[in-house]
Amino acid sequence: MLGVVTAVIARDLKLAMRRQADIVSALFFFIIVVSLFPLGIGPEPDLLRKLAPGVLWVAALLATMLSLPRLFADDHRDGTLEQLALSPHPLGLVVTGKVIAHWLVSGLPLTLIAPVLGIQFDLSTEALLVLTGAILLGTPALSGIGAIGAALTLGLRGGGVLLSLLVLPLYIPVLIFGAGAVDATVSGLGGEGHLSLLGAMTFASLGFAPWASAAALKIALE
Amino acid sequence: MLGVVTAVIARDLKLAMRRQADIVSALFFFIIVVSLFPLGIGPEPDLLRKLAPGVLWVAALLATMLSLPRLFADDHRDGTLEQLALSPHPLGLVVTGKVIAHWLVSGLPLTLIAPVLGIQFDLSTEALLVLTGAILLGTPALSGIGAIGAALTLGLRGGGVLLSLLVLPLYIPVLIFGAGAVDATVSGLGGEGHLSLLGAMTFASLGFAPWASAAALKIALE
Amino acid sequence: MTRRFNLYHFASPATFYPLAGALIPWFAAASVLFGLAGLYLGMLVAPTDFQQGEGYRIIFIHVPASWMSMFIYLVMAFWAAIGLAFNTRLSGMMTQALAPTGALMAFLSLWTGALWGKPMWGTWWVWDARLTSELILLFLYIGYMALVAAIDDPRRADKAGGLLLLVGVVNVPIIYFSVKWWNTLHQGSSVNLTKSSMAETMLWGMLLMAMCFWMYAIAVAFARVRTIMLERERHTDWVKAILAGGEK
Amino acid sequence: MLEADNLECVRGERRLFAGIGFKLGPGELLYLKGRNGAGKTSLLRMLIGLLPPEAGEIRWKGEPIKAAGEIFRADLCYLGHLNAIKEELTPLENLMVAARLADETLSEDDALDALEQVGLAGREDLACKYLSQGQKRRVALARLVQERRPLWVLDEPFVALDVAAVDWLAQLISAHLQRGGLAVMTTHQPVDIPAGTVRELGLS
Amino acid sequence: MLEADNLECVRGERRLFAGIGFKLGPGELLYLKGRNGAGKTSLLRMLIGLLPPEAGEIRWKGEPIKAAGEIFRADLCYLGHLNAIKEELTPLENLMVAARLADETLSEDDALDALEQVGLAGREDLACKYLSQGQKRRVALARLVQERRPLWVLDEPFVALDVAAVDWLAQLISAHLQRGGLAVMTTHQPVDIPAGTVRELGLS
Amino acid sequence: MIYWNSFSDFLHMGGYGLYVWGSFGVTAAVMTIEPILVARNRKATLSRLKRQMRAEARNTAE
Ligand code: HEM
Ligand SMILES: Nc1ncnc2c1ncn2[C@@H]1O[C@H](COP(=O)(O)OP(=O)(O)OP(=O)(O)O)[C@@H](O)[C@H]1O
Ligand SMILES: Nc1ncnc2c1ncn2[C@@H]1O[C@H](COP(=O)(O)OP(=O)(O)OP(=O)(O)O)[C@@H](O)[C@H]1O
Ligand SMILES: [Mg+2]
Ligand SMILES: [Mg+2]
Repeated sequence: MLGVVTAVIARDLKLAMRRQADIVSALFFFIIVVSLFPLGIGPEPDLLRKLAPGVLWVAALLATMLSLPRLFADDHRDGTLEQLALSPHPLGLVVTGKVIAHWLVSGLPLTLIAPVLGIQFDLSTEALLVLTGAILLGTPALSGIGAIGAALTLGLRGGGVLLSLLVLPLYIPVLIFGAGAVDATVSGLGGEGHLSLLGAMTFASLGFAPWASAAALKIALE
Repeated sequence: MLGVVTAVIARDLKLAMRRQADIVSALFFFIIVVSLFPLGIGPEPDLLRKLAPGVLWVAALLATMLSLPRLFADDHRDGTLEQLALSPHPLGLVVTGKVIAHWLVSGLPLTLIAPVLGIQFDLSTEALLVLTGAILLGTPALSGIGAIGAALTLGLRGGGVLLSLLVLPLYIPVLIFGAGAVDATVSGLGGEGHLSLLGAMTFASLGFAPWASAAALKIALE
Repeated sequence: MTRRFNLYHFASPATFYPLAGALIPWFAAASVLFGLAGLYLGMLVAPTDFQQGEGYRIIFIHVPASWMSMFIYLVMAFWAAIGLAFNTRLSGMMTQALAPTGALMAFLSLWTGALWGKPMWGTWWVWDARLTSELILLFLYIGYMALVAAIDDPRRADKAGGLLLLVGVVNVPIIYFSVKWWNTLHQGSSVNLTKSSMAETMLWGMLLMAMCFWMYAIAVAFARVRTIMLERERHTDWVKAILAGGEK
Repeated sequence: MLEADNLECVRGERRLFAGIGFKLGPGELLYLKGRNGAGKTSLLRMLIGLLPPEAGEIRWKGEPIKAAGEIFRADLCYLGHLNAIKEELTPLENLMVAARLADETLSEDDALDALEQVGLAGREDLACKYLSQGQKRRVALARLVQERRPLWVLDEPFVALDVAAVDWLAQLISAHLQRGGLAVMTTHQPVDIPAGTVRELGLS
Repeated sequence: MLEADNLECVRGERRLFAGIGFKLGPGELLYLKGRNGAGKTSLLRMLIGLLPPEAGEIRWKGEPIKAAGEIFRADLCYLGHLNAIKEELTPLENLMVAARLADETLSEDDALDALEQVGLAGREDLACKYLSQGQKRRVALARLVQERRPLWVLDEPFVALDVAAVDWLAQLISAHLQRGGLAVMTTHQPVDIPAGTVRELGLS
Repeated sequence: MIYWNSFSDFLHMGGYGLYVWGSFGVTAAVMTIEPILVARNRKATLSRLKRQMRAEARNTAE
């Protein structure tokens, strides 16, 4: 039963490796957006330290979102998605595999680079730890929720922009708790509450999102 | 000679109208991204007022960028681009038409909504005026420069993310002068210098970008 | 075929169309009556609020609009669930008919809230949880309408839109309880079944206005659903009969 | 084995067909005919369960395909207008990945053998995006070489193929039928497939 | 009118062909043959100037096509694997827009007439995305009905067409040749085009 | 019963006139325009469908 999940993960990772640009560029997008802010706002360190969690989270969210349209679109365009839907496995499992692969390619690199960017904003070690933990916990939820949006907008010409319209409102809770965790740590309140809420969201969305996406995909294939 | 430019503009606007979602969603993306920041950063009005020009400009930049991949991709995929390249007009004129249409669909609506969002960030009337003027002057440059990136990445699977990687660094001067104009006004220095630099950039990029894009397109078609 | 017809009798457009047509005038009249009564109480009779002065009178539209914006979304999600579970044609039409009204209610809530915030808090807008989540609700409405508009096949549009509604419905409790969960500028709930902190006339005025908005929403949604039905079912015999009969 | 009753298809506001029904047993080939836009592709997508019919029912081994679900899909092999190959992967990788996702076991030798049969020897390790139209189609067809599922549904399989490849494919389908398989197919090219029973179904 | 000398094509590390040359005059048809992947599409793209040849030269009316540039393109009509139609627009709009961009004058009546000829009467106002594969191809072909440019370059124009449409298109090409036009074409389907001179060029 | 002393007091709303009437005005406008739009849309749809039906009837008659 789980064989198909690993098979899909292996396939998607192989494709990502073949393209390379994918992995590198989601990461660079993240880095560039984060670096744009000091440019647009000015170099005051106090101000920047206050902004850091918000800016990092918004950038993570946008970087994830930018890679969403291609989650199913490539497979749809070349007919592979039909074949996946016709495979003898439940489509939800296939989507689970794709979501995990998406996180490995987009979310994980962000998590790894986040502390480095945090240093640039002069965050304390504790805040850095919480920031990394929050991004680690939160990004899978972003991939999961995003999959629903990607499936709903599949094949529509409005494409990427319609997708962000649908998905961003659903991302907001993750953003609030993610940035909140760091803020709470900085102000000495402790970020555990926020982190456990983030974990719960990720858990729920990974269980629920693949099946909702699968339903949406079937509609798109009609 | 200019007939082809208007013909391309008319065609692209007709397609945009047919899709509708396009126009509305670029706009809403802008609105949503702008609204994300206060969520990530917190509600203090003083802080937000400082951020406003930077946030608005970054959002305008991202909204433009998000609509870039489709500037040539649709025409490429269905073979229309080949036909355009084979038409008896210089390809640069065709691209000029496409860039203008892109601005009408993405940049112009942003300009119109920007003052409303500025109010949410509690900007003064003067700052609002300068902000709107800066966005009006700067967005055509965004469309022009973006076209080069879109042409260079055409048909590459790295797609959207690679595009942003190429284009964002080129957008940075526009960002700096655009946000700088508002900052200068707020701090009483007067934003005219920044604005005229913005105008010069737009002028230069509209003259130069279509021909660079045309060259890139020919390579992509080989 | 016949069995299904009986089962879904009232959900069948052919039965619902005339029913809605007959009910619209009643709901419209009820809306006007409740509105006049509510305005009379709220604007003419109710005394001033000792804290907020006369500005508080915005409450008589702000609160009903806010309630309706959330309530309509819940109703749409309910229809969406029915539609996905039982594959009824009516449910998709109902959600589509309700969405614009819901979006307008969300807009009115934001607009009146902003006009209230300026004199009370000294600013049009703050980014607190209640206000922000109401804004998100507006985005959800717009996202739903954009998604449905982007899909040409009505049946596919119904299914995809329904799915989106069900996913988005988690936001409604967040809006409603946001004042409890986060301490914010925005006022907490003051209507309470056991003990009301409001003056009696104010409370009545507000409830009457809420009824007015509710009836209004039903009337408009019914009117809109009738048009959608004609459009969608134009090849069925009952619509052809109506068209041939030259209905006004 | 495969039965369809009284199928009706509506696209947009147009009724493409209604009252279509057939029965197909082992070793039999169903040949869908009809002009462009008659609804052949739509009918095929109904048969494999991707497009819900407006009315009517499709049964596999006596059970409605919706209910049979995974059992039906495990018996089915579909080849559509689109090739369902990944342009970044090589023909060999494409075959291996497709087999793994379809829950089949395919050794690398078998895969190489299949590619040689479709005339792609020497191109096993070239990314598919560099292949010509006809070569891409051949990669898609290579899946059929090792395929032992009973029901094949093929939408215009001969498109873009040269004469030699057309003959080869006709033989392959014929062998499948002789093994007791079923096949449903459309094509506009006049192709001669040696088979026991060929049923024709015209859509108009 | 169209001459090619000693053309060579290299894709990746593979030399597809070398030393290819021909001369084509008014009223003549050049028929490219070759198995899948032989390089037919690559040769056509060379002829229209989209793919620079590795070696050799192509001339139109005695002038190298690169130098002739816009003059050459004004004499050229190309139909590729892809249909070059916009899925959101209707067939009628597609025709009108294509004509306008190619700097031709086409009245709406002529366009409607062309659509009727390709058998799309009644679908003029349906967005192209709803059309079947063959119907989409027909929209692309409708451009040819009013086309009076001397050089037609057609890459597998018969793909996805039903029998009636194949006949119709063969007639259309034939009429173009009789008017003194030139045509270069590939196809894997055996099609009979009545024409004065048919040259064949085999790539292998 | 009635709380206000004069009509101008009523309009003035204790200094909040702009805000209060701004809210009520926009709400009233929205609630009149929306039904009008719905009715117009209904009329347009009806006449379009009738036209289409007649055209279809003519086509099948031919
Ligand atoms: C744009 C800004 C605003 C938005 C989006 C907004 C949103 C909402 C929502 C959704 C409700 C209904 C939820 C509930 O009943 O608990 C509500 C109720 C209410 N709002 Fe606002 N509001 C805004 C501004 C204001 C302002 C400025 C005030 C007053 C200073 C205010 C006072 C109230 C009151 C008194 C209630 C009724 C609470 C109750 O009795 O249950 N709101 N608002
Ligand atoms: N929304 C719609 N409104 C009207 N007609 C539609 C709509 N969507 C699809 N169609 C029609 O449905 C048919 C689709 O048929 P299908 O693709 O099954 O044809 P086909 O027999 O496979 O044709 P081909 O031989 O060209 O592949 C076309 O005639 C198309 O015009
Ligand atoms: N990078 C590359 N490395 C090696 N070979 C390549 C590369 N790119 C393309 N090719 C080869 O070039 C050929 C492309 O040929 P082309 O598309 O012109 O064929 P064709 O004759 O049109 O075939 P078909 O009949 O299938 O359309 C193929 O054989 C392909 O394998
Ligand atoms: Mg077909
Ligand atoms: Mg070819």
